[in-house]
Amino acid sequence: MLGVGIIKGLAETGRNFIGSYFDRDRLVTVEYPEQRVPLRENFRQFPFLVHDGQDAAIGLRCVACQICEKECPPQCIYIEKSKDKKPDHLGKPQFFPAVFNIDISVCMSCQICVEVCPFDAIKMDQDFELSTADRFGGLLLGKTQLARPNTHFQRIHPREAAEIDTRRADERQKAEAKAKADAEAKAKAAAAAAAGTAAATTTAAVDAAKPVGARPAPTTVPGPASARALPGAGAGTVPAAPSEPGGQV
Amino acid sequence: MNPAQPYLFLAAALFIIGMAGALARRNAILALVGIELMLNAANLSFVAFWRHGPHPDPQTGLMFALFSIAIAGAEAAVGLALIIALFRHRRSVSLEAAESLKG
Amino acid sequence: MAANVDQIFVHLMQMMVDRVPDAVAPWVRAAVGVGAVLGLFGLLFGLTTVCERKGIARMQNRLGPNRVGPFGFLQFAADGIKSLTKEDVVPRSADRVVHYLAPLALLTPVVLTFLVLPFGRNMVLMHVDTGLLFFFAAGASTELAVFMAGWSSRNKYSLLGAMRAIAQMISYELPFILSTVGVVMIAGTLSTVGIVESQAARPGEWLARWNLFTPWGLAAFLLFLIAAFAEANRSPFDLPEGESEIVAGYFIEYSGFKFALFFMAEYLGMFASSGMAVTLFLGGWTAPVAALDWIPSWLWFFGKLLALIALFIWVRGTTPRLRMDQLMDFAWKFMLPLALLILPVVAVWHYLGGGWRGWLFCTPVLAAAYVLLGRALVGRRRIQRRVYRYAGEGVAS
Amino acid sequence: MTPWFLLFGGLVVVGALGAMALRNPVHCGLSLVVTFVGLAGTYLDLGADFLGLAQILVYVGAVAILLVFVMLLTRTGRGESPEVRPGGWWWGGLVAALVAVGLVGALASVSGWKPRSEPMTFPTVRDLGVALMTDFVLPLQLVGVVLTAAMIGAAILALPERRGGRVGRTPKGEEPEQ
Repeated sequence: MLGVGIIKGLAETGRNFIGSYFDRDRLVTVEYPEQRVPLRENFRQFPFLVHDGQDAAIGLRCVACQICEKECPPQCIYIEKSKDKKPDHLGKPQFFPAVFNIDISVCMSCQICVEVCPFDAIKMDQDFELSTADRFGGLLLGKTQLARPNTHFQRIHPREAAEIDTRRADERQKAEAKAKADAEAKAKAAAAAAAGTAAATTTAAVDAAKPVGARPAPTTVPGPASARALPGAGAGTVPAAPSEPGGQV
Repeated sequence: MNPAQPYLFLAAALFIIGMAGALARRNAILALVGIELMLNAANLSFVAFWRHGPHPDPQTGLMFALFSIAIAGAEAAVGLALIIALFRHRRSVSLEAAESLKG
Repeated sequence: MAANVDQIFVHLMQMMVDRVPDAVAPWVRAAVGVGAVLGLFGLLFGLTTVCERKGIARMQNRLGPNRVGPFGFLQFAADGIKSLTKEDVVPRSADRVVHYLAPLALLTPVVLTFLVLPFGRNMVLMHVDTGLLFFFAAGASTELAVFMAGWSSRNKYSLLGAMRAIAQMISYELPFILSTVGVVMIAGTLSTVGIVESQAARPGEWLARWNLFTPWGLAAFLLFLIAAFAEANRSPFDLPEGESEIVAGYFIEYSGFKFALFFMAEYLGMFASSGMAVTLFLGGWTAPVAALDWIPSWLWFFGKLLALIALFIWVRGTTPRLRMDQLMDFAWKFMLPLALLILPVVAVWHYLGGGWRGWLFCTPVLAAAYVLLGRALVGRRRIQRRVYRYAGEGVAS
Repeated sequence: MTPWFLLFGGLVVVGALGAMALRNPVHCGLSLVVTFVGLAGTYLDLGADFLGLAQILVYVGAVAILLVFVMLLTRTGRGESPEVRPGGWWWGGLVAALVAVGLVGALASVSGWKPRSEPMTFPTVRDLGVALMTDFVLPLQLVGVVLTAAMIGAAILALPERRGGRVGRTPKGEEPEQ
């Protein structure tokens, strides 16, 4: 009969109304700024730039290949390549971004930049509280504002970060092994070819190892300890260890 | 000067404005508006006579105006329906569009 | 003592009027009365918006506004300040004069309707012979303001919204007015005060003669209430501002204070309709049973008014929006015939003099009409349980 | 002459002038509403409460809405033709002026107006109702017939025509004949 449905509906909402005052479990909402729902690992919002180590200025993984800039559907990324090169974690000399801007008022968090990046240099952040009082300057983020250490990435997306870190560690080990092999081969060849002095061999080994260990200061010190200095040089790429408190943001 | 005279002058002004508009405007709807104004002018004079006239009857003037309002409603409905019918055939509400009705 | 409390506002007004010279006394009386009503209902408007949001939130198992002030009850002040300080945007191609006048043209008649509502014993601002007609005349002029707002914005959606609103208001105006005619027939007057007095308990009776306590009164009350929902553009009849289709209807292009005026006019219209429903069917300021007469009359009125407003909110929290054709079918095929049927039923009731004979005749007639018209409206189109091809229980896996 | 008369009379005249002289038809319709409101106020001022409110209810609530609705229904996309017929103001004004001269002359020359002999008694709504049901019952019935006929006639006129010439609903998806 006409009207029965409405009465049933009214009863239902009435039950909800009264029930919500007696049964706290009914209320599913969270009082946001004070209470927060823990974010899911898969929650993604706005990209950031990953850097190894503590210093964003030198640790950025980005090599300014500009693939993300080209792929970005709303074209919110702007990159200027550097003139000179810096060695990356494998020791290869690479460009680095002199300017890396993302206009987050344009960005739609589509994650395409992350998909296309071959260097795992840009990843999605979880920071969604990006409002600002300055609507022109405050929404254009530069290189330094975008940079986050790898430890941050490990914290927000642990699974993916672990995967990437092991891959990068493998790559680096291979590169190291290759470098060592090369160096040994070279040393052997040098030793075999000519009656070289021990000093000369050491120099060659240092030369071979140098690009890898170029970043942190200690490795630039030439010496017989150069091979030992390598793990310390790539500290940021090693999965976060408890003994490394400085990386937490 | 009798007390009804201002109202009668107002009614006359309303009637004349309505008449000029009804004769001059090209839009059939506005011609109808002019006719409505003329009807309302008549109503106003009925009420003015009812209020200030020497006639002792307490109701006739009011009744006349009341019936007139009812008829005006009917007139507006039919007139506007005619205009819609005209518009459907000629795609225009201009009075000249209806000139083929001339003999 | 009880009589003094009952008439406290009347005495206050009289004291105020006595202090000024006779020449300006009527003006003072009018100004004070209108000011009191505007202030009171303005405050009620603010509190209603908060209560509505909180109430609907609770119906949906949410918390609702709870930040500003104690339990969030000052939210309306924050909203008001916000709307006052917002930029007033007028579309470039809008018809500026009409666009500017529309909110005023909407608010003015709505405020005027409060003049004839009796808030308590001897508490009516304009005691006229034609109160009910005044109410409907003022209510009818709001349609034009809606049209002005929709047309002057030069926006497709606002024009569509205005057209919908006008079509809806005109359709529901008929049952809105017709459902009150029965009350007028029984009370024998169009004066709102007279109608309320006709519903008071006669000396020696324990039950008041509210029109709600009769079969035709109950039917007319429901019709009036449903039509009032539609006239106030409230859910389930809020098609004119259907967010999912036409964004906000006729007031899309209004911002800041003008938008607040529209909002306010809508709520004040709801209050006025509720007040009129109280006056016509719930006995106005009278107590339901004679034993409760000691409670001041204005408390009765406002209590009933608040109850009806709560009902409005409750229904809004419950019902989904109708479709346009369902809306029109309901007005013309269900409410109008029922409203017309009520008139002869009331005549027979009056002829039989009420009592058990009246009940015996009126109840079956109205119930039969209700069932038959309801069948005709929804009968054959029984909604089947929907089977989805690719989801749900009905899928053969 | 009361101040109310001046106020409402001014509204009536201004509204009527606007309704007849403004260019945009919708503005004309809205201006017409001003006239109707002014007239209703004048009726109230004259003591005809019921009539004034009925004026608002019928004219503002129904006729004006109908007018603007029809204005919107009959809009064409192309530019509006000139609003006034060629030479329209000339002979329209001429006829109106002649009528004006006649009316004003007649009004100004009224003489022998007898003042009301007894004080005015304003009929209540009840009196009006009783009168409608007794003395005026035949006109009331006739008005009912006229209104019904007009309603049916208007509905039939406004319904789209069928191809066969019969009146009724257009089949779905078919535009009315143009």
